Amino acid sequence: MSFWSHFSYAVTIALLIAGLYVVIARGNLIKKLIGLSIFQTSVYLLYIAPGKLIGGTAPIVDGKHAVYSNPLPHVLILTAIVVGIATLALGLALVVRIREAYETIEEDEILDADRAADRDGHGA
Amino acid sequence: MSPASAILAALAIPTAGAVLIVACGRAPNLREAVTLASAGLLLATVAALVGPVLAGARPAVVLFDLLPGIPLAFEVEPLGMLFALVASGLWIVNSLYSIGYMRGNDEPHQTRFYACFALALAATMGVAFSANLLTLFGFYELLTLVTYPLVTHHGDDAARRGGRVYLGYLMVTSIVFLLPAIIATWALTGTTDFRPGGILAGAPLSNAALGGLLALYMFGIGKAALMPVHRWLPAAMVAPTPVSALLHAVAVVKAGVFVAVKVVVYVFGAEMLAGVRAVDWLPTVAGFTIVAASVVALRADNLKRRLAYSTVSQLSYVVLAAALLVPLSIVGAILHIATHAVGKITLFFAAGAIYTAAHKTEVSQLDGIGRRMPWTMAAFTVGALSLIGIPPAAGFFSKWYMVQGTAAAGNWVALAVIGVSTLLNAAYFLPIVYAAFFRPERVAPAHDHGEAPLASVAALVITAAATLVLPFFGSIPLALARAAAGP
Amino acid sequence: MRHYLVLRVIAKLVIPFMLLFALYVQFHGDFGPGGGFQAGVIAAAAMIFYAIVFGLPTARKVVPDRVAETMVALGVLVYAGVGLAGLVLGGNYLDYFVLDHDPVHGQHRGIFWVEAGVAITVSGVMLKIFYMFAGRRSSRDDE
Amino acid sequence: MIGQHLPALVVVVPLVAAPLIVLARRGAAGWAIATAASLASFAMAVALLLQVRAAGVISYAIGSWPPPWGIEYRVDAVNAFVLVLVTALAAVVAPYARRSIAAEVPADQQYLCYAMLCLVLAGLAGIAITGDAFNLFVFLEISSLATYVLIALGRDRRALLASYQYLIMGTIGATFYVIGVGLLYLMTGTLNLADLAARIGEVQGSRPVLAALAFITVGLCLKIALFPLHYWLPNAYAYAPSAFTAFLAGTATKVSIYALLRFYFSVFGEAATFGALPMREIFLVLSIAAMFLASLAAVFQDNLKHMLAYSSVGQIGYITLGISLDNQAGLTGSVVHLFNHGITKAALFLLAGALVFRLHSVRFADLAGVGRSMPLTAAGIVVGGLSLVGVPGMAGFVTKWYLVRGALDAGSWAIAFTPVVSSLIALWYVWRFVETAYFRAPSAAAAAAKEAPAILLVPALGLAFACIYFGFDTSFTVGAADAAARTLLGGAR
Repeated sequence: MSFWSHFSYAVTIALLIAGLYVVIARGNLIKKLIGLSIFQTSVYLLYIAPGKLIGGTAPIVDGKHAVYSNPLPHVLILTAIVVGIATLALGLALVVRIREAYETIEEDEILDADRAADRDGHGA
Repeated sequence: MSPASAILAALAIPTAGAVLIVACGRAPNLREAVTLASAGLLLATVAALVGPVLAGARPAVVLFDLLPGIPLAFEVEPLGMLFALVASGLWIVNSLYSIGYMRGNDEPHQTRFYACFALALAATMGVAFSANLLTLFGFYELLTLVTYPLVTHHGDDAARRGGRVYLGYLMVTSIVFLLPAIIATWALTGTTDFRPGGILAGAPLSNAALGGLLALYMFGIGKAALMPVHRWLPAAMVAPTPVSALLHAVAVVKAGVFVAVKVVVYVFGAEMLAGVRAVDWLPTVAGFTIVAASVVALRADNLKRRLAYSTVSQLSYVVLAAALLVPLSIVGAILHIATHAVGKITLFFAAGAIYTAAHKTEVSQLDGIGRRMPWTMAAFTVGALSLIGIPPAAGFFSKWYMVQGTAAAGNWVALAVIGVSTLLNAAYFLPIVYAAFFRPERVAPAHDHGEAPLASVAALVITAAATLVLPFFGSIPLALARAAAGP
Repeated sequence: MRHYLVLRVIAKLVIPFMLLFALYVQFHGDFGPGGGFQAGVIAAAAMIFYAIVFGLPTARKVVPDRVAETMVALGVLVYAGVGLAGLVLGGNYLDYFVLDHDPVHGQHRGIFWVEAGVAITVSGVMLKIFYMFAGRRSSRDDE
Repeated sequence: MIGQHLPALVVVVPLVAAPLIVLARRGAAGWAIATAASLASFAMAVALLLQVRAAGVISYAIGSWPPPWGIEYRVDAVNAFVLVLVTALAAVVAPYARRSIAAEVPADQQYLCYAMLCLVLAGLAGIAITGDAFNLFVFLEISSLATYVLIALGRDRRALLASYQYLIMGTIGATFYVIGVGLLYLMTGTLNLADLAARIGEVQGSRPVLAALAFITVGLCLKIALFPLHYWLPNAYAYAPSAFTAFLAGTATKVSIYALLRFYFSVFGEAATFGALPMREIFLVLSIAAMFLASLAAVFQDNLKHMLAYSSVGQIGYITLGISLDNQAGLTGSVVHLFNHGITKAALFLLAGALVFRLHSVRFADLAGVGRSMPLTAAGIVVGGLSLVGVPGMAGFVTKWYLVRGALDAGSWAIAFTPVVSSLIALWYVWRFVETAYFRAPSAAAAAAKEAPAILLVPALGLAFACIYFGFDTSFTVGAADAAARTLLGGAR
């Protein structure tokens, strides 16, 4: 159980924490989305890394190879990546519209604007 | 009509009446005719059940399962029979009175008033005939909800505040104490049916737990107005007088003490509780409520408020008598439900008639009013005598059984409480009678007035007469009460 | 960028090959890395490249918004249609084995159509996303 | 022949309806397709429930790949019930949506609204029916992404931020879930839930499995909006188009709770879940916090939809309380509350949508006196509110009955009092509406308003009536919940 045998997990956790930290600590909506993407990336790594065998190859039976990587994690993560892209695209689209509506993408300024609107009685 | 279908009819008649009342909302005369007709029909239906029940039958209807194993079921036993009889009988008189009162005062939303009133009676019938705790609880809550629009009839801020207290007290107590008590009973015994002798007899309960469960029940039944959960009753005085009569005499508080007696007799079982010291707190609390409420009534100048605290006090007579746990006192408790109902409705009718005719609400304004409204004040006197317990008024007889019960139970404190409170009753009622008849009018009224509208006066004369006559025809109530109290 | 002649000429040269490459990736999916996702993205990239060089309005004339949106829906329908075809032919939902006379051919056929559906949807989605972001009136201060 | 394919079709029909609506590009056609699809899936869900009752567990192999290799759809007593709830609410909301969405969403985006509604339905039905942990994640994201879009279609600009916040929180939740599933996959090499349950015994108690339990719990609890993780919910519910809020409030959190129940009781197993980590205590504390703090927050909202949303957070506490009790009566209460709260809240939000339709606002200030101008709507809200309170004869009462019984069976009077005391807070906020609607002088808007049109009222009042009906006839709800609780506690799949 050397450090290097679990190296990929260390990276996974580092990415996970870094991403989550950015999501929580940053008020800028775009930066939050970047953090979210990093966070999701850690999951890709979590799934993919154990599926790789040293010396293994793509799982196409050709008689020359005996050791194959597990293809299932790749399939799963392909799906997860698509989901991630969709989320990111939707998030960015929302940010664009938020900017059009509020002229800012800083969360605290948006909340201030809402509160001000509440005080003036223009809220929903 | 078979007894079983009579039970269902007793529920259906007031409900259908409410629907018809709404349908006839635009024709007031027709609407009132519907009210009176359903009241008459209801009394006839309920009366039809008396014979079989006295003969020892227990007509029952099981409809369908509300929860697995707990059906929506009705069963008529003597206690519920008596309660249903009182409520349905007083509904007729109350309707008559309402017609005079509501028209005389030009009240708004009369259709809503009559419809909710009819629904309240349906709920009362449900409470009276429930065969298990779940059915009972459902109708008990329904009664609270349908009387809420009645209590808040005027729709102004005072009504809203009164309604809040009313709903708050009744819902808080029933949801927080009564419901867990019922579920605990179910969890302990596997049943929620009412059975003579009680269902908790064999349950694995320590004495302390038994006392606790009894406390949950007694304070959970907020409608019984045991102190300190009595505050809703004075608060509900914002309602029009016929509603106060409904609350105090016909349905609501009567449902409270009815449920209290029913729980003691049919859930715990008097014999089972008799030897348990952990339930001794109940007579004490009830006795305290009797005296304390009487003292408050003595100090109240507002007539309806005085009557309200008088009710709080009288209700605890019932609880006290039931808590003595001997058959004689339980007979007294059950009879008192009926006698107090008749007497108190007379008093409220009188208070309402005074308000309708003279627009007076305070006791101190009543000097000499007996000369302008002789019928009303005569009826008031009869009602007061009944509540004090002076023969031949009906109240005397229930008190008589209670006093005998205290002796049988050997509870001299309870006897003293009844004695003191009788004096207090006299102290807060008789000055009104005296002032009304023997003092001259201190200030001339703003307008010259005589009696209230005929319908109102007729109603209060009927109830006053009933108060006097009841003892002579008391065999049916007495037989029912004896049958309920057991040997 | 309309005025950069070099770019325009190169773009016109490269775009057909990009589309061709997309088709190659699409059909090579049976034997090596490739398939609908990648092909769809490459095809959409070709179109986006076109839009960048020749301008959004021109690109919208070539592939109107409506077409992109239709592609999104159509691809999903093709995919779901393969599933339903399996169902109609007596198998379970998404059953490839019953699509042809023997299971191996059936699987080929099923995967082919599924990948086609994926490619159509993915390129449609990519294009639509690009149109929606590029098509918004850009805001005032950071032009 | 169709009968055996129902497990797939109940998901596929709404899934296919979505692209068809996009192709149609017209609001009216979209509405027709969405309504037809949701009615069809409702019919299929009912048929599935009947099949499960008659023949036991149904297993359906997607693509004929036998489980555990392929994706398996598996219907048992628990999820057949959840499926009926989801599709039933869709079938009620879809007819309602036409006028409501026409009033709240710009004409050129209405077809999108219906397409997304179908996708949400497909996603939620998929979560309920799938027997594969990763497939569950995919459906979770399908429904979530469509939900984000729908929330953003709300009229107010705050809908955008609400959608964004939900997107962030929802994605974190889903990712946590998928991390947990990944850890389980690493330890057992399978994703099929039944297979996982069989294989997890060998590695039970190892740290990755415990970590997986923690990740899945937190991830799903974000989706459930269990008390401290509920931040996204009130605004999302308040600013989404009304019809959709009703659907979302009735189903989305419920389906996530189903997923949590599935993992706790079927995959990890009751003993491991509550034995290895102090889950019982955690859920107990959080549930009680939700029941009291969130309900109290509901009292102080100045907007009906916000009030109902906070009430939802509080009501979720009831459901998780039943989970923490971990006995037959408690779990029955939980599962029955999934259904009862689902229909109650959907009815309330539909009626709130009717208010929006006429008054263009649900602020209490604008609702003053609305009981007179819109009597049916206001009466429906009172009925739904009483069901929230748990008045006997209402659906909500059944829940309370079983939760209190569950607490007593667990031997705790203190816990037994929590649901009843918390329902008093519900009474408090419901009565705020009553007093506003019936006792205050009508606002300008309320005085001018007419009763909502029948197409809005019929589905909404139908659900309000269902709140009463299921308070009396509990054989369906309690019967199904009881069977579900038995299945869960039995650990059998």
